Amino acid sequence: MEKHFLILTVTVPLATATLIPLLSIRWERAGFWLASLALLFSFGSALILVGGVLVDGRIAYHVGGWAPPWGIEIFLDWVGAFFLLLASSLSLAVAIFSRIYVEQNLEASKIPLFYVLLLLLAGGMIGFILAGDIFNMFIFFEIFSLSSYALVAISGGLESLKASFRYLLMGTISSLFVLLGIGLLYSLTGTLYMPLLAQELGVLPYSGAIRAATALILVAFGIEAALFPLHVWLPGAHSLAPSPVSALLSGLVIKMGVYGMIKVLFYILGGRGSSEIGALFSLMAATAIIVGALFALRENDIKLIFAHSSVSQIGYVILGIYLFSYFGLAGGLLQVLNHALAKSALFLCAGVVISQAGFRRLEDLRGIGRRMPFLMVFFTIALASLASLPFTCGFASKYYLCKGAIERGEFWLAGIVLLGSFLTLLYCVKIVNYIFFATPAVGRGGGERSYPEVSPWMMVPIGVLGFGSLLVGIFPGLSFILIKPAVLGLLGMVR
Amino acid sequence: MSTGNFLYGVAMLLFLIGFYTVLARPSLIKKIIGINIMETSVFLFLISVGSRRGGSAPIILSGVKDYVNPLPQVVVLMAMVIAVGTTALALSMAVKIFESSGAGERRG
Amino acid sequence: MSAPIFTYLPVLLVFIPIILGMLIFLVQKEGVRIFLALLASLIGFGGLSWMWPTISKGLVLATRPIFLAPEIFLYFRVDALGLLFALVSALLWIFTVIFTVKYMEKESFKGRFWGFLTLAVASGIGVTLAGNLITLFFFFEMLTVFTYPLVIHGETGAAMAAGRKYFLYLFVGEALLLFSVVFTIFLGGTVFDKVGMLPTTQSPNLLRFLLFTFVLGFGVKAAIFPLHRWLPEAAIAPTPVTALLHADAVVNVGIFGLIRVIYNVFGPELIQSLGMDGLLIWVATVTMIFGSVIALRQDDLKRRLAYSTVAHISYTLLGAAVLSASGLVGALIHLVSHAFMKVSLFFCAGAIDRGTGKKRVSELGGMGYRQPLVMVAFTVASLGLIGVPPTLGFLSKWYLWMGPLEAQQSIFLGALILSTLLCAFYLLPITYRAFFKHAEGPVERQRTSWFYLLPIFVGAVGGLLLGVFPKPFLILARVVSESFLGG
Amino acid sequence: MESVWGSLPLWIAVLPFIGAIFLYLAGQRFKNLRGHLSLLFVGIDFILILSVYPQIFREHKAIGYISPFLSIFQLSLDPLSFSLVALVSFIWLAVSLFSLGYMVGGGSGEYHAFSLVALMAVLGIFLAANFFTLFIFFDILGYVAYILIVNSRTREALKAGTKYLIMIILGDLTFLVGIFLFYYYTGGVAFTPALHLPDSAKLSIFLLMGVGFAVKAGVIPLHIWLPDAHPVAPCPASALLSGLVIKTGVYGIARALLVLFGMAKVVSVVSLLLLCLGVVSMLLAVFMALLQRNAKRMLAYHSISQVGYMIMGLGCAAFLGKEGMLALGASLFHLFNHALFKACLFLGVGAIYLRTGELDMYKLGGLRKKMPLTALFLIVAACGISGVPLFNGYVSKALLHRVLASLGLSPAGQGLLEIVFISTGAATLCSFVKLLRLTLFGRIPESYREVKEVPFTLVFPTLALAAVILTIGLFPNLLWKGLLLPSLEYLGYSPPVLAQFSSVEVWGAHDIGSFLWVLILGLAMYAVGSKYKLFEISFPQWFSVNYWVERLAFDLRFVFQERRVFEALEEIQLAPELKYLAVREMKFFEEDVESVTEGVRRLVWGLERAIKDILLSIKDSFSFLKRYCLREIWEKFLARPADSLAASRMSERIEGYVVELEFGLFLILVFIVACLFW
Amino acid sequence: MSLIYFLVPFLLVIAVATVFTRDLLAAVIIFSAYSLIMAVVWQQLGAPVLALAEVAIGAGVTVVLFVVAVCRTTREEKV
Repeated sequence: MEKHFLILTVTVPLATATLIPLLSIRWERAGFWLASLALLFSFGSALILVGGVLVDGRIAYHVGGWAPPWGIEIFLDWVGAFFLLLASSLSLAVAIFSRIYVEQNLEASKIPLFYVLLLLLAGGMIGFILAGDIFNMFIFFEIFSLSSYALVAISGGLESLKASFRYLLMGTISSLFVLLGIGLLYSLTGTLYMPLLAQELGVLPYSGAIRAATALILVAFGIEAALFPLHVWLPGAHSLAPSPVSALLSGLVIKMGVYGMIKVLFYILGGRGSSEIGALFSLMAATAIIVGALFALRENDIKLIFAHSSVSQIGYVILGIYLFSYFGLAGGLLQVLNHALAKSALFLCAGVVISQAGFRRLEDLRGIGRRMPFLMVFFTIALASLASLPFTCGFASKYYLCKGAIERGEFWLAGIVLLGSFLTLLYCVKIVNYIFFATPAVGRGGGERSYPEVSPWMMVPIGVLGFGSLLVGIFPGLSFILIKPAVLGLLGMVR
Repeated sequence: MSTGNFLYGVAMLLFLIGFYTVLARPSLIKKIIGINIMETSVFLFLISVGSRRGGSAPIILSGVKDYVNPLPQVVVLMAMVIAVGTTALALSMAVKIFESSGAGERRG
Repeated sequence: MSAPIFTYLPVLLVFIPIILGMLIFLVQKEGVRIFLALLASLIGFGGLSWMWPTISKGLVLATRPIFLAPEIFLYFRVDALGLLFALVSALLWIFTVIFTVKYMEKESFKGRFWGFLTLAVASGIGVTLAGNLITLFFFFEMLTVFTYPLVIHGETGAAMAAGRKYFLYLFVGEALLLFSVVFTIFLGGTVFDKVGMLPTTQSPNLLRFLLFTFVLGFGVKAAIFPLHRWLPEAAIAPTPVTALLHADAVVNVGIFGLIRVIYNVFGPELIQSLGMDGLLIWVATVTMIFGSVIALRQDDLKRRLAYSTVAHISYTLLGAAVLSASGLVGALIHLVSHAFMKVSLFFCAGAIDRGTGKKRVSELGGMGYRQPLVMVAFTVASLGLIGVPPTLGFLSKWYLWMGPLEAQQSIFLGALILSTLLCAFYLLPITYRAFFKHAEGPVERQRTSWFYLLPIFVGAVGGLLLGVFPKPFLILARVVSESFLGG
Repeated sequence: MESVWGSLPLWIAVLPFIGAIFLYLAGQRFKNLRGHLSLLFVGIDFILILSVYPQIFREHKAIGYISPFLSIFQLSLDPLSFSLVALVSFIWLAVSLFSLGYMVGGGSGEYHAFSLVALMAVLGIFLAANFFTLFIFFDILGYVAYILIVNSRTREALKAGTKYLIMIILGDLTFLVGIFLFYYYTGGVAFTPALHLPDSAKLSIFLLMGVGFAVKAGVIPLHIWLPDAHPVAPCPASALLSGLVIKTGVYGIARALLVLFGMAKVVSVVSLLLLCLGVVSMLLAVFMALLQRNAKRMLAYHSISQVGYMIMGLGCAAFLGKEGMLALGASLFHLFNHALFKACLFLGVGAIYLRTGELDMYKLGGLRKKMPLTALFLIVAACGISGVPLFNGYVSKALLHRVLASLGLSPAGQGLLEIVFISTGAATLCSFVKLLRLTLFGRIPESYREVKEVPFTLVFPTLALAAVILTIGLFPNLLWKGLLLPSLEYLGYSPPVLAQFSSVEVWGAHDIGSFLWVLILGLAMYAVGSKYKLFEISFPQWFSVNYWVERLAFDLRFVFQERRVFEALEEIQLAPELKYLAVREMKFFEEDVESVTEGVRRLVWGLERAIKDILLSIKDSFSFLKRYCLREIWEKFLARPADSLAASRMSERIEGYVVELEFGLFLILVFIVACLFW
Repeated sequence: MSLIYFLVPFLLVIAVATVFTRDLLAAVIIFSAYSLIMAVVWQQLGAPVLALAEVAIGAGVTVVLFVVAVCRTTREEKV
């Protein structure tokens, strides 16, 4: 029974997306309610599916009843379950948050479009996670990429349009790379179904063609994941998109690049050539960690800081993956969780501030902690998690990354991890200083600025993310229910 | 030299031409044209992967034993649809950018 | 004593004050805040002194580990070393609270101040009671984080600059520390249940590197020489905070970590076989001399005292690093005496500042007539710090001097003596000015509040009394040295 | 009952302290009664001490006290400490009485309270049963004496006090190191003989402890604080300082000697060093005294000189070993005597100062008619110190002279010692003739026509002291048999030796003869000196040890204060760069390169500055050497002193010297060479 | 198949021409020619369905879109 949820959890959001324009002609709020319901459904089914994975380890569904290699298979295993849970829950939270935000910040005519795109984004990502062959991966990749370009541009400002266009160019190039890589792989093996592909490739010698295909796909996913030299699209896109979209982009979409990398490296290549790939990519990741944090330090716009910080944080994830060791992978996955929760909470908080108070520069944030104490407490929790203070998830992930690096004898990588977390701490403290330890900014009238009440529709998702962050932070062991078998499974694929 | 390998080379050349356009030409429209050139080159590549010397189209006819591989063609078809979507989106953005800035040119 | 409570006492002792500290943020009434802060400190001290009879027999109180994630677990294990440090912190905590009541009376954001003060000392105690490296690191970093808002409490430009420096130094140190912690766990040790947890078969250079990062990591907090700059800068913070930094928790905890590293992580034999004890001793010596010499040149009273801390803390390091029984006992006792005296001195500085607005040594002429009791306590505490006989400072110096001799490194005895001499030269002029120089303006006798005088006298007279009755701490120190160096 | 008895030493020591607290509390209201209260407590203590006499001497029993709290804190009341304690309390009583009339007005409360604390410290030192306890009281005494010295808060007083404090801290520290080594080697601190130690250990311990004691006793190379500090204190305080406080140092040296070397014959560096230092102190200080104008300063130098006698006696005792009983006894005897007559002298001078407000001897005169009683007792005390027969100084000096004769050195060494001894005595006599001649005799200046005798409370103490001086001078065996012999016996000298000196006999022809020599030489010296104004010679500054010490201190201060090397080192921190990196606007590719170069530039600049500073200071020290050693020696030795003084840059930088003559170091060398003959 | 060898150089030349034509409308028209030739190539490679689709989509829809876009913006490409 639960197998059917596999296909439903993808198709329901996608199908609902088509319904929304129709219904919203008569019903203003159709977009919100439908999107929320669809995402609630996929969240629920994701829970059921994760339950199934906990029992069976891997569940698969053959579309139309055709078994591979002729039919299309979608499947879920431990790694997928981890990402699926994140994707469905975060999209739900963002959808709920968007209700008020969108009404305040978008033209009414664009609201249904927003939810359509949101659903396409969520459905695309879920499909990407579940896809069993690489061509389906590509299709879903395109779906969610396209909707994210559109979402970035949706507010219609010149800057966001430009940022979105840049994102589009990079994204299209990346998807073409993926396609090229798929073509190469297909030319070598004659199949697109991942297990078969892996099998066929395993027989072949590790030739230049395989290398080229791998490189193409990895670079493409690197662009999507905003790995250091390829990250140029990210700061603009993430900072200029509407805040809930930024939350989703930073929290999830760039993780999809990582997920793609995991798929290619482990599911397809089975860890082949890991040393040379690892050396190159960990160097890039290390640079990303430092450079991203340094860029974040120099920025003054709160969303730009977070955007640059995403570059840095995703560096940790990628570093963890390319360490190819238990602790490295565990740290990487934990960092995915940490960053997803923390960064989306941060962007949502920033969204509240921007929509309620109308500014985003750090100077204007002075003393806001005394006006919006609860919001800012969650904000600070998320920052602490980002900065890997003790009793946060960030600490555990940095710990494991460090451990992984030391295990492989790469002390300098451990040093980079710690230096990066130090720099992260610096910009977090910079923000906290402005929020809590500065005299409040003066409004137009000369008195202190006043802030309207924050709607519970906004507070609840933030609160849930904040508490989730706190819970996972204090007991990072909880997430190991999924992470540990996931990592062991991945390592089991290494030949 | 087989047709396949020859076409691979052509596809790469076209890809590079497209890539150059995207990177170097300032006009947004030109960039989008560049993307299209890249896309078609990738499609060319995929099709030439599937094609076989002397093979005929993957339509079942009596007496024909040697078909080209249909799978890449399916792939290309879907990718082509997506490509049109992308192009449309990009063009609409280009128009918007032009309208809101007063110039369709953008450096970088 | 009922067994279960006693077994989980360390956990409760750390977390109840932390919870109380968090409650303070929610409370609006000043009276309730003070009550909560005082309650936290009393609970801390009460619980710790309840443990004293057990621990002073050489027993150890360990709780069950609380696993947070694989390899990351909270584990509390109270031994004599931890209890000694914790007792000092907790005892001085009570009086810091009393002092703060009056001192911060007219300040703003008091809720924040009380809350972070409580949290900071509680995490300081957490460090001392920690039973493994991860727990130690957790509370160590929390201490830094919670102290930061206290340092920048004034929110002025200077305070922010000081806070920035504090942050930069301490967190670089903590990054290094995390590295060494992970490395140590990788090499297979985490719990402080034996002397020397590292395998001796590792390559010596690797171990040397590890020790080096450890020393840098803890050394920032212990303000050893090239890393000491944050400490004097942080003297700009309110007086209770400087007391916290210098005597109550922060610096002490740094040196505590170093002692743990020297004895629990590496063990004396390994350190000696690596040939690194010399390095530690030299670091301590250089810090000692430099701290004292720089202190001589300071005109700002609090900065002078701060540099004096730099010097005095490395006495402790020296004592611990010579790897001899007397040296270790001396180090621990010196830490106690320094804490008492320095708290008293800083409180005196605070009381003078609040009473007359004088902050510089050169302005202190005639202060002995304005605030006689304060200056008398100041003098007593200075003499205690110099190590004049009936005080605890003398006792500690006695043992400390024994250390290098036992370790056959008599040259460092000279450094100790020189530093003592310099200590006299930078502290006594203050007394001299206060009592023997006339003030420029009119001199009026000022009434000093009992909220100030009580903690000040507790520090000074406490140091004096402990010199006569050193048993509570001396026994603990002996137990420590027996457990680490085998009697 | 037994426990009360056992804690008697503690009560003796602590009673003054209780008195001080009482004084502080009561004195807030009854300002005029403070002196009386102080007197009361000293009196009670004196009586308490005297009441123990039968217990100690008849039953021949020491009373020990061990603190129940701190077992290392031990006191004992044995014959030796009893003798010293009795002396202390007696003189303190007299001085307290004197200060009742002398110390009135501002600062008197402080004086009375802290003189009581000082009494506790001195008593504690003499009662201490181990080095630790000794050190505690020693240290307290050091700090309390400071307060007595700076009582007037004048510029000179504060300056002298600072110098005193620095010396005392140095001395205490070295003493502490000595104790510490002692503890390290023996595992205890008690006064039990530790003869089994290795020689090098003994020597180093003795030297370290000795430096501490010598600072307090004012032995010559370490005496620099004394001539400054004693004169600036109030007269009663000077009397206490000179009469008693410096004796603690002598006592300490004796203790250390006995503990470390016991009765063994110590023909080593130790005895020789003590001998040399004693002799040099005797001789140099007395010549310094001759050159003074200020009466109290002159007396202070005499204190150094007289301490030299005692140190010399100790050296002889060490030299002679078991047979050295007489030497030790003579030293102790001289200690007693000096305490008495020096207190008397200071009180007398104090009385004069009280009436005239003048200490410069050359501006006084003819006071014998105006203040007859004071004059009389001054003369008695002066006779005592000059060693005139029938006065107490004669007895101890004669004994010391005998000891010297029994040393058995080579003829050259013996002769040298003889010459030094005689000439010191002569110079002492000469300087007191000068003092008395200038103050009591001659023409009375106009401004002092109206001077009256001081009231009885001020005369009585001098009377009492003078009476004791005379009594001891006439009946030396009273003191010898009553106090000193039992003490020596208690210290463990063997009965045959004790029997040999069961009574002192000082009226031999040899003793009288040497006194005659002293008399003749002294008068001749006075005649020549006053005729050719030799007493008013001023030597160049750089002759003085004091000058060099202050010069060094000045240079050190210069280094510390002038933002030199240390400042530069402080600048080389990386913090500004990191701050720059982290907090300011961070334009990564542009500004950071700049900031890194800036950091490197700063580092280089800091290093450069540090190196430059070090080089500069080296250069400074060379030019200093050139300027102040070579050139000044050249100019000052040949040019007339006054001109070169005015020309010297030093006189601009350091002022307020009274020029001293201290070519001690040369003489020590000469003397050691001479003594090595035998 | 040999037709391919004839068409391919042409394809390349047209692609280059598209890139370097300043007039955007001209570039778009040249691009449509490019698409048509590409369609022929695909047909030669045994993918007639794709060729048809390319004619419809690449040379049809896309070019229309481009023309509209060029009309609403500008014909000049400023270098």
